[in-house]
Amino acid sequence: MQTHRAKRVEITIEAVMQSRLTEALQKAGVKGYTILPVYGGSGRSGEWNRSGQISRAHGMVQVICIIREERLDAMLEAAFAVVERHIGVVSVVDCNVLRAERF
Amino acid sequence: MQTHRAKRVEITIEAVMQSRLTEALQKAGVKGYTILPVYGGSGRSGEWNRSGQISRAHGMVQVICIIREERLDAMLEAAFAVVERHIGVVSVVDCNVLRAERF
Amino acid sequence: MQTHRAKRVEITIEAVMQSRLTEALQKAGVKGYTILPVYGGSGRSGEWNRSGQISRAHGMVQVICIIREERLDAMLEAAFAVVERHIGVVSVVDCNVLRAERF
Amino acid sequence: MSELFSLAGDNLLSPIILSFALGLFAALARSDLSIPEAVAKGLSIYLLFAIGFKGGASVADYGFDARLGFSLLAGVILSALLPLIAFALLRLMTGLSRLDAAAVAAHYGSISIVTFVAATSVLEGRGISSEGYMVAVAAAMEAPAILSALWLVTRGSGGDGRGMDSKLMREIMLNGSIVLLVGAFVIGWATGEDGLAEISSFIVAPFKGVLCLFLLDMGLVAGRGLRGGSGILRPGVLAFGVLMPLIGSGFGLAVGAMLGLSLGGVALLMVLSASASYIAVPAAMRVALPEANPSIYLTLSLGVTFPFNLTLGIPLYIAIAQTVIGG
Amino acid sequence: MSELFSLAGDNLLSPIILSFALGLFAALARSDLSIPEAVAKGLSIYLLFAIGFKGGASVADYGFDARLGFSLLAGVILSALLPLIAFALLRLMTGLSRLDAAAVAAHYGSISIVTFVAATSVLEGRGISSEGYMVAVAAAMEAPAILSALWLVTRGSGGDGRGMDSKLMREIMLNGSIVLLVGAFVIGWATGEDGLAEISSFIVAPFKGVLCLFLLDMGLVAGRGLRGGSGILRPGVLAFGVLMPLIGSGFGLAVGAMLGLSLGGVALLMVLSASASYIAVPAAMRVALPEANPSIYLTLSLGVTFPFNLTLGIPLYIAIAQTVIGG
Amino acid sequence: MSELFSLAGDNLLSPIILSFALGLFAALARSDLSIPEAVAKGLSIYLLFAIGFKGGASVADYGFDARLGFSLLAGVILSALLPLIAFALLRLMTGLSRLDAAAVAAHYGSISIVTFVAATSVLEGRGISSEGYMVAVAAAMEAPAILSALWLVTRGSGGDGRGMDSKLMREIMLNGSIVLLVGAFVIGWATGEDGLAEISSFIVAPFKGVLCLFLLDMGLVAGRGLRGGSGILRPGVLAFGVLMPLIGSGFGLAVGAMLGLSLGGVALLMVLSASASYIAVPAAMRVALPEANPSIYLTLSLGVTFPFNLTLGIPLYIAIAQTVIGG
Ligand SMILES: Nc1ncnc2c1ncn2[C@@H]1O[C@H](COP(=O)(O)O)[C@@H](O)[C@H]1O
Ligand SMILES: Nc1ncnc2c1ncn2[C@@H]1O[C@H](COP(=O)(O)O)[C@@H](O)[C@H]1O
Ligand SMILES: Nc1ncnc2c1ncn2[C@@H]1O[C@H](COP(=O)(O)O)[C@@H](O)[C@H]1O
Ligand code: NA
Ligand code: NA
Ligand code: NA
Repeated sequence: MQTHRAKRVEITIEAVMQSRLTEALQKAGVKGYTILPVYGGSGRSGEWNRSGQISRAHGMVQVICIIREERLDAMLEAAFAVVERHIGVVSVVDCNVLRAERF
Repeated sequence: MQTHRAKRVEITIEAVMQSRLTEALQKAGVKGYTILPVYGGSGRSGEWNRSGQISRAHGMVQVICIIREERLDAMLEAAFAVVERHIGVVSVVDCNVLRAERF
Repeated sequence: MQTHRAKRVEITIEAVMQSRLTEALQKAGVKGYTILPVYGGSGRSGEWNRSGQISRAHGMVQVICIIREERLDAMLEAAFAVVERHIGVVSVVDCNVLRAERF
Repeated sequence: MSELFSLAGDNLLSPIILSFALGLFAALARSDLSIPEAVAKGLSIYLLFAIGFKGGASVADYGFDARLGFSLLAGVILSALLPLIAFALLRLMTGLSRLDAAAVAAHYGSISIVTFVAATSVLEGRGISSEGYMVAVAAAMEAPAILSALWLVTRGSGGDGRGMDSKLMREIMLNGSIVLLVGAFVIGWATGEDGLAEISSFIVAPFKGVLCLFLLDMGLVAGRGLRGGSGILRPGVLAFGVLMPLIGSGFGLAVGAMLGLSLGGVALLMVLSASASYIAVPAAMRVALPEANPSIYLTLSLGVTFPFNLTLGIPLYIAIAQTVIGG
Repeated sequence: MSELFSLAGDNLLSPIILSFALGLFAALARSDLSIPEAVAKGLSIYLLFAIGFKGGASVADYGFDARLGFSLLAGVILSALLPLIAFALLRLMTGLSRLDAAAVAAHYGSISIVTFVAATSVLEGRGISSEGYMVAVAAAMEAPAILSALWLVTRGSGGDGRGMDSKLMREIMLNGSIVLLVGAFVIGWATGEDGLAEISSFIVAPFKGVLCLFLLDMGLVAGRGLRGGSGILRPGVLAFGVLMPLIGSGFGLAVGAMLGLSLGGVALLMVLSASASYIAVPAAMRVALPEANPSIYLTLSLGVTFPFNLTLGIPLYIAIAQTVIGG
Repeated sequence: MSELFSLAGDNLLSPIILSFALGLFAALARSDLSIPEAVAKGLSIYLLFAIGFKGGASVADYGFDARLGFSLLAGVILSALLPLIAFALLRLMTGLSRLDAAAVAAHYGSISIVTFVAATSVLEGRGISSEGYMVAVAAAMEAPAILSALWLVTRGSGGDGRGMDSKLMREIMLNGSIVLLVGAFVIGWATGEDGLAEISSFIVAPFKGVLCLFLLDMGLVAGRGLRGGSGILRPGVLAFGVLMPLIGSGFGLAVGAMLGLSLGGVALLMVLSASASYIAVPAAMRVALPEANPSIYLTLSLGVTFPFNLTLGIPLYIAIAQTVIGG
């Protein structure tokens, strides 16, 4: 099938920062994203998991954003401005998409 | 370690279409897939998230399918036939897998 | 933006094996990982999903680990030692990350 | 009239309505108050189980009524016909496309079980009894409207194969809320008063409190929907969201009177006819008519008609039923 | 005999059993009715807490019994020995491999707490009291069967290091359901009648209703399992799923009578011996014996033995206990 | 004194405290016992709704008190001032950085609603009544502490723009627990005794039992936190976690006495002042002061101060209030 080159950006970020991140992405012209729940993890700030937690302070989400290559840089700048002072991980992968007109 | 080239296909689709999609994939010879819950997202049809929802009408899932390269096209055709009229995103990434005999 | 090459390893494994896997990863020098809940799936051992389940025997998780290329092999060895006798899938993708000092 | 206002006032000051209002307020003020999806589903399972069981137990208690069969049939017919009226009205009053109009129409033929539950608890509060099998009538009214709406679409498009297939048909008839409601009804019926006594401190005593939390959640969801979808609420669409329940309740009144139902039964049939689905029908529409815009039917059903029925509709329908049926 | 049938009939018509049947029906009919994982876990936490607490409070109330220590010991021995019998029987009756047979055997030595809970509520319904510490016996019977089964496997394979390690050992002994059951038992015991009075409108009054919803969920899960795993239910395997509980209950009867337990206590020990685990043991098997096929032991335990015990087994065991023990 | 010990002893043997201890034990023993996130959130929603509603209904019942306004104001002032004292103390007693000290200080100015709930239920158990509007005071004390702490930081850093913005301000003032608590209070107030009667078998009868399960969860979370964060508990920090609640309660006592609150009201104000937030404040700190180490403030608040207040603090504060206020 006809596919088109694009970038898949995956941002793992604290749940409290989610709305700030997605607002920044939208300002940077991102047209869509998908948010996955994260169950737990580990990093320099230690191990954690979600079970039994009631505070929004715990917990992260994963924001996945498929984007055309030419928009990538603007998007990464916007994302970085939000995650900069926070814990979290940003990774980018080359991908191919169906229905490229959507991105 | 010995790894083998394969494709990682990620299909974000409405939860109501999940069983139709996985049936189509199985008919197209897909041997396995993994389904991730999606917490929320945004796209041309607006922003949404799952909290408090009781209707299956809301909500999407992410179907991840690792597949040999030679089967990719048949699989994408099958997936596309299901997602065609629906909202959702299909992306493909090159990957390497352990235990290639499983795919 | 300045990004750095790395590997994104995705291990889909039974929930009962999660702590054994993450302990092995940490011994192999992995500095961080993120765990996603898995809703359901299908493979050689049949179809399953999480709804209504109360036993840990059912259910899988996805451990995502972003790692420098030079550490990949040690990590895959460690992961493989755990998943070897168990059901589950390991895939590796090339990626680029921000803030490379973290990996 | 003044009595009606005072009844509406009483109704507005019930914990149930105020909980809905709290949810609405929190969502519109963009508070992060939220109820987890799993908890909301758990609450809805509780309500369906409890209302079904109580209905069945009351049928077991008071015995069958020749009217049960006719009532079910009447429910099916109402559910199948109301979408045609809704569709005509929408095409007249609004600029919605055939597709969007049909999707909305399906919602108004079908029913909202929580509106039904709220009405039951208002009736109970006033000491008005009703036929236990109205729960079964509610279940019977869930699905036929969907078929009518799909027929409206296929007729219009010359039948391009879109819409219904056997898999969807099974999904609709066996959707979780119908199965649970009917199943609990049958269990309540089979175990009767004894069964009810065994579990009444679970399904009767805390019922209203659980309903409050559920309505809090519905307020949150409705408020979020209104925030996102308020753009689609042009005057014509908005007016439909209030007019259609009134029309529906009129049909419910007529049919209920013809069937010879009790005052409570007539009021409940009015409520069912007036209410719009927000669980079963939206899911079916996403499968069968994916091009129809979900924010139109969801905002109308949950953001306009549901609060209208909850606050003004229910006391109004009861008052009308009292006037017409007496009692 | 006819009395037995009438008791079984009564039992079959209880809301609890019918809720299980509803879940089973919904799953087999492929309805999308489902209970979220978090809600199912919440229900199971409630049940374990309530049953443990009530057991402890009743021990505090009626005082200790010299038999408590012996009963715990007997439970451990039963749990450790029953897998050997189950294993022999499986090798005889079915074509299962050593590994699969051992994994299944572990389930039948261990216990199903919800079967125990259901039996308690049947006994209560008939006004038959039982030793409060039977809850502790249930907890004591969870784990030993796993060790027996792993011993069967290592013995067979010449001990290839597979199976048990100290981490798994800790996981088994401290698995959530054991800790919660024993912990709640200790809390109930420490706070006694006063503690029970403080929270009885939470853990006593709504208990049966919660059990209904939980059994609805178990019906759904069992039904889905049967749909997927019915292929493995060859006649031999199926027969084992019914025969083994009968054998187990026989051992429970003998041991219970030897211990001098009350009628209710004997019946509960029969139920524990007859029931098969579906929480703790499957998880341990996935870790220790990943090559064993989970759909065999899950389908047998949850799809065959659990419904058998729930519907016919419990009234049968009680009737037998009544005949043997009197009372 | 000996009376105090016996009261503390009674308190320690309540199902509520023992449930917390069970959770703590399970986590420290690394049992896999866990309560799903959605269930824990559901329990907290129930508790906030119930406690708010009951407070409002009691205000409706006993009528307003001139002291309400003053009490709210006093709560705001206490919440704003206590962080300054906490900050000074932390800088004196511990080696924490300005940033970490400010973040911790914010927690101790704000309140822990579950500590408040536990205190309410101890008071009820002893038949000591209190002002219903103390719930509103609790809500008023949630947020001001955050502003004080951010002021401490910006003052120190010369105002680098860090910390507060209008979005965060709205998030804090409209955070879910404040909105639900205040909203339920208003509903309870508006519907009064009648409203309470309608739903009391949901929000009153099972309340204590639900609180047990919630404290079980808090024990699990606290235990996991202690396992991971025990490294940060150097003696100075640990001492602060016990000293600060004592100081806070002293301020609560003085202010409560000045306001002329009842014995129960004074005790509750002491509890509020002594308690440390673990819901609203941590979330605000992650947004505003992400560089502050969360394991310090979470371990202190949930792992040290919360159990201290729950076990020793509450009976102590009540005893002191009784000595000072009489009654
Ligand atoms: N190398 C990594 N791969 C995947 N996820 C990571 C990695 N490092 C950190 N994370 C995630 O980011 C969170 C915060 O990481 P940190 O800032 O290192 O404490 C962790 O809890 C993980 O969920
Ligand atoms: N560019 C994108 N990247 C990731 N997910 C997307 C993207 N666009 C859409 N989605 C997902 O697909 C859903 C429907 O998108 P749409 O059809 O554009 O409304 C959204 O709610 C997102 O969950
Ligand atoms: N090709 C695949 N792509 C993605 N996930 C898979 C694939 N095969 C198996 N899985 C996942 O791994 C689980 C076990 O697979 P299996 O060992 O084949 O039974 C399945 O339930 C899926 O969640
Ligand atoms: Na209707
Ligand atoms: Na057994
Ligand atoms: Na405080």
